[in-house]
Amino acid sequence: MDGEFVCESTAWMTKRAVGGGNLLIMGATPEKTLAATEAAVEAMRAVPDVIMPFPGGIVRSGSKVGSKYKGASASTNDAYCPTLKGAVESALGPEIGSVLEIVIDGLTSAAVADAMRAGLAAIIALGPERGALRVGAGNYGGKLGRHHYRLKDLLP
Amino acid sequence: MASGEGVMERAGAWIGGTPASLDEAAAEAARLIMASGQPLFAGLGTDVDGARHAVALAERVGGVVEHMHSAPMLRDLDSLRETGVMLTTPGEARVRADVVVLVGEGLDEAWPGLNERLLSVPARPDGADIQRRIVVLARDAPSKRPGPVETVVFGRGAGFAANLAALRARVKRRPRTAAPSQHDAIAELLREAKFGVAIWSAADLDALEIEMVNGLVRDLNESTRFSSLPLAAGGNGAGALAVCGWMTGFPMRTGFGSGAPVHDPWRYDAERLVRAGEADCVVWISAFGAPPPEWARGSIAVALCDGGARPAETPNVLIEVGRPGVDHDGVLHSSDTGTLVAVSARSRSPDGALSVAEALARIAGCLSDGSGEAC
Amino acid sequence: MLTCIKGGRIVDPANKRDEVGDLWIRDDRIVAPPQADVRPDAIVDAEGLIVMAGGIDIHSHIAGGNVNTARLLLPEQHRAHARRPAATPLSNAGWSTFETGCLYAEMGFTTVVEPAVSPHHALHAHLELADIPIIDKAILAILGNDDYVLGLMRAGEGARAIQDHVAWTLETTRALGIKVINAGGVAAFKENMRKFSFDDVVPSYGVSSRGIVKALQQAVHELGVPHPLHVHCNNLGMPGNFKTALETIGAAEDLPLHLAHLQFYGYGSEGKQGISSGAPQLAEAINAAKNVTIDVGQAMFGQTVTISSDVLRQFSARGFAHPKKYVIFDGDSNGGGIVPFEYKAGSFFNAVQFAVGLELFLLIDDPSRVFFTTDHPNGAPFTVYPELFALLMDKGLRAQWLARVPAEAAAMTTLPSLTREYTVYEIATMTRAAPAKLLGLSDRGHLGAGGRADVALYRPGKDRAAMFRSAARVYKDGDLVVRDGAVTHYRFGRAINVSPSVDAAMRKRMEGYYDARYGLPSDFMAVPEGAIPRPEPFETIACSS
Amino acid sequence: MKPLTFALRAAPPQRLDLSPLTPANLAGKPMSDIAGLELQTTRERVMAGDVFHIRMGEADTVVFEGGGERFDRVGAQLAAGTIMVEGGVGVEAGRAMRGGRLTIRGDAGAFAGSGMKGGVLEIAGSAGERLAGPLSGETIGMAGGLLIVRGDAGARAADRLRRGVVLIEGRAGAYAGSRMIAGTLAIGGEAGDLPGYLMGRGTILLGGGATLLSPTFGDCGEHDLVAARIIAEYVARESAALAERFRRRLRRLAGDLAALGKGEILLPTA
Repeated sequence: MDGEFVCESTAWMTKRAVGGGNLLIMGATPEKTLAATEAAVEAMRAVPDVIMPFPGGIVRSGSKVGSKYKGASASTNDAYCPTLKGAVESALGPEIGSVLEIVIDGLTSAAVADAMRAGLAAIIALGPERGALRVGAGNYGGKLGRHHYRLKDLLP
Repeated sequence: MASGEGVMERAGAWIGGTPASLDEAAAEAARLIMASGQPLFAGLGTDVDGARHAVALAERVGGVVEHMHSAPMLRDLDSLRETGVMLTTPGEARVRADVVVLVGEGLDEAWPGLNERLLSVPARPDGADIQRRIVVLARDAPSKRPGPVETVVFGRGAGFAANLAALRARVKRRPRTAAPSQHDAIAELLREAKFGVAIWSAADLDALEIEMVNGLVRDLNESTRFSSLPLAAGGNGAGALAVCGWMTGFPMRTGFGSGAPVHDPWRYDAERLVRAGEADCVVWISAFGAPPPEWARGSIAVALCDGGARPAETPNVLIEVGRPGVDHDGVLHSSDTGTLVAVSARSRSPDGALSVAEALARIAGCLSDGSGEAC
Repeated sequence: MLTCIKGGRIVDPANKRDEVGDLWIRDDRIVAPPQADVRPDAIVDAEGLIVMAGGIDIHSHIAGGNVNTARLLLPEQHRAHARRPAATPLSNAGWSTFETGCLYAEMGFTTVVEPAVSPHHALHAHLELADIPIIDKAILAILGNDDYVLGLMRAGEGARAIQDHVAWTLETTRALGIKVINAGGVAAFKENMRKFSFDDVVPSYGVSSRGIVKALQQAVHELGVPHPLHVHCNNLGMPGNFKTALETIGAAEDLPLHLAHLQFYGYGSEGKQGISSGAPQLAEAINAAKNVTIDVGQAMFGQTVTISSDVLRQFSARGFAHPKKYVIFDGDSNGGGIVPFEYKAGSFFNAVQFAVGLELFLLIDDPSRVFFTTDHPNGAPFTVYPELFALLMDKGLRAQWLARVPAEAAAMTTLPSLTREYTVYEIATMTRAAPAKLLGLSDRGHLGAGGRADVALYRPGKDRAAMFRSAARVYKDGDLVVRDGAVTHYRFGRAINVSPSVDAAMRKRMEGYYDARYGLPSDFMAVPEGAIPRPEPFETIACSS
Repeated sequence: MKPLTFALRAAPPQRLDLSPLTPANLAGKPMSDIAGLELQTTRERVMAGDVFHIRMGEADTVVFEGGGERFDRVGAQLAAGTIMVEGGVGVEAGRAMRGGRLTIRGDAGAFAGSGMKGGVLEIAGSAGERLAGPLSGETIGMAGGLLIVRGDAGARAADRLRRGVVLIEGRAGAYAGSRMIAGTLAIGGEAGDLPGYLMGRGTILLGGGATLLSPTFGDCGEHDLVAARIIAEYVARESAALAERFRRRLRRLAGDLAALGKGEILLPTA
């Protein structure tokens, strides 16, 4: 897969933070989807107390919670995988050709929500012609954690 | 092995169209076989003992054994020997199946008793009546079977294979793509079966269609019980297949040119061998009234045929044989039981009739290679 | 024709003989040494050779529909190499009936029992047996998952009806005895039960496995059939199943019972891998239960194919098929499952299986109650017998084999600590004297006067496997058929069967049953003598009552 | 370096099993031994010297001058070295080959490349049915190597393909890529009915579409696939025309959903 994962080899740790907040940015082509996602990441970097841990803040191959195999805690988020659209019960319509994800870890739940709000604003500002057709987020039926972010509440 | 005494009188035998004694005909047949580079024992429409003698003789002379219905039999067998298959019997289908799926055409030819045995339903083991549901996956026309039957038209040609695939995908609850929605109801019916049986004749299905149905049956067994009943070919094909299996380890289309059996479905296809000029002595065996196919015209050196199966063109040697179960006792595969059963002559002539086994034993007796006897 | 086999070491446990001496054969029988002035027509110098009765294998799947399907399932595994024709027809056709007879004869075996024939397939099995040269053979007919027996039990018809049906089955199928395979479990699988233990109940019939085994055991005993009920228990191959075998042994009470291929029931569930040896517990129970005999069903490493009428078990094993293909056959009674399998020395589970078999051989004290089998071809093909004899006779050799398996697996068994070594006399007990007695074959398995002249001569040597692989000479019915490990010519033996008297009312009942249920005459499964293409194809032995 | 050459004397009297004539089996043998190698397939004995005029040379390269439909099992079990046939061959060319290169200047019969595990098999003409497929009873077909057909291929090309690459520049018959386990099959021309039937995994590129696609391949839309670009680079070494088709934007169909369903058919878009 694309990119490299770079991080500190040792870091301070807190158990009171929030991990795994996310946005799924869906567009017609990889180019347009990337444009929307990059715009969102740029806006989100201005929000304090959050990081977007993947290279460039963007992850191409998203995962969902759970797997058919006992040993694996995560597996391909097949419902949002554009190249599996015809093989699984897909959440994607024919108009979606690319899906990128932004993962957000924050010190507080409010910081994560702020970052998501900023990202959404940037995506909306870019518009569907040049950027994304849809935005979504996954909490996988609550299995990812207790924090829930409803995108409609975060709209600008 | 039958003794030769009394056989001479009851056999009709001809050399080059001229009546001859059985001894003369057998000797001439043996001479033709020994002079051949690759003798071919084809047709093989005979009882178990006739097939035994044919295999033994083919081994002895380095020839090839083949059956007139090898092609469909090998399609079923290929699926069996390359994947996983679930099989059952005509009896279990009759007494247990709550869902029967009839796949394709030609089932009644392969199992004349199908309607009678399957559509009248005896009680389940616990005494309750079975509410048997019959599903017909037809090529084109709706089914004319008696009673309530659900028919789905799957089409001719590749469309049939495509629909089989679509049905299996629906049984797996895969997302619908181009699959017609009528498959959904059938898929549900199959999934709800307690003991379903799929029945087909390989004469009507290609190898991959058969494999698709076998896969469908396997999938259903993940949650319920389902099995299959591929119907045997005519001409006692299943009996000949069993004999070839225990005598050589292999099915038909096996050659002995190198001294040990070599099974090669492509190379030892009788039609191909004859058309390519590779078999230079065809021994055609047909005791159930099936005439030689078009490709065998004019190429038969030795024919062992019952009255109804004589070749149109005169073979070098013709020996008339009786029909197993009609003119003489024998053992045949039964489509009603799915097993080998002993059959008694129904209309034994006063002298009795020559069997294929007896005729082949006579020919083998004229070989002068001094090797041992298997039969 | 009078032959004197002179100066060999005669090992004849049935007559408690192990001494150098002469053996006299007149035509097809062993005779007492004649007066000193009688001169034999032929003298065979057997000096330095071991002389035994012909070997008897009580449990080897050599013929019938399932075996033939296995042949057809695996063409790639017996694909012939180009060879010149052998001395005897079709003997180099791999896995043919002809090769089977030759390979057994060359090891000095002269009688083999095919232990699992569904009644509806009896004719097919007998036709195949008729094409196995040299050896005598027999079948055991399977009951206990068929609608008729279960129906009788559901209706509470009682012991007499079951006994009549068993007699009818033995006569119709020309069998030597009765086998029950996963009693009730195969019928339950047709109703989608995926597990079945000794006290589980078959749906639609309301009878337990225990009930079926006991009813058939009783019927076979009452009929005076020499061979006791031959039992393939439930839960074959599953960790912890030694308890199932113990339950079955316990249920036998004091009546005779034979447990087949006990190795496959010798598993505990201890240890990290959840598999351990249960052989010590089983051996202890068998040493105490004098009414019980067992055969081992030894597993050896290598590619084989499992052929069993335990359809439920084989269905469960389909995921382990190697290569990936299988046939599961829901038959009219038991049907069958054919699953190719490779036993690997590096596999923890397979290593425990290998050890459990040897433990049973070595921990059961009385060699006349433990029988020598690999459950051919389920544990291994019968052609590994010579290697297995060598393993039983040589603890050093066992240590070499154990070194090939995972040490943690060996540690889950007692095999590394066992020092017993079988003697030639014990081997002869296990493969000659005892099986003849178990099957009721009074003129086989011994070298006393009146015995059938089935005799094997072995050339002893350091390599015991080589000795048992290639008999120096083998006589079948007094006819010399093997010389220096090679078959010289064919003769065809017979199928041995019992024929208890059959109640006329049961015949009538069976006609009505087959007509009503299958719309068929009840004789469709008959085995008429005329249908078998050999002269005098059968030999009937007496029941004791 | 002069190759070891077998020049056909006349059309053979029977099918021949040419599997003994591989570099490994011929190396170091004198002419008389080579001439005595048995090739017959019927009860009549035929030896190499009866059929061929043999010209000695380095056995690392074996050349057949003249070929024909009865030349069976050429290059079977080939492990290293080169075999060149200046003509056509019969069945099972390159059967179970593991390495080296087998080149056939003419057409090949059925089961060419059957069960091959390595090496390169190139057929300049067309191939018969079951290209690279397993023989009866076997559960896997070709398991490695590269197979190139410049012409057309018959029915069920790449049946049960497990690993390796099969390139067909021309058309393919019905059921191309049937029961594929994995691996890559690329077809330049039009494929017959139902490509990929019963496939579990693997990639089929249909450069020229197919006469009928199974409804059990789900449309996953058009994509620029990184993996296809990597395949294109590999394919380009043997077939520029096929490589060009992998470089296009591709429509991805997932299937066979009737079976395991983790395979794909790729269709170039306009």
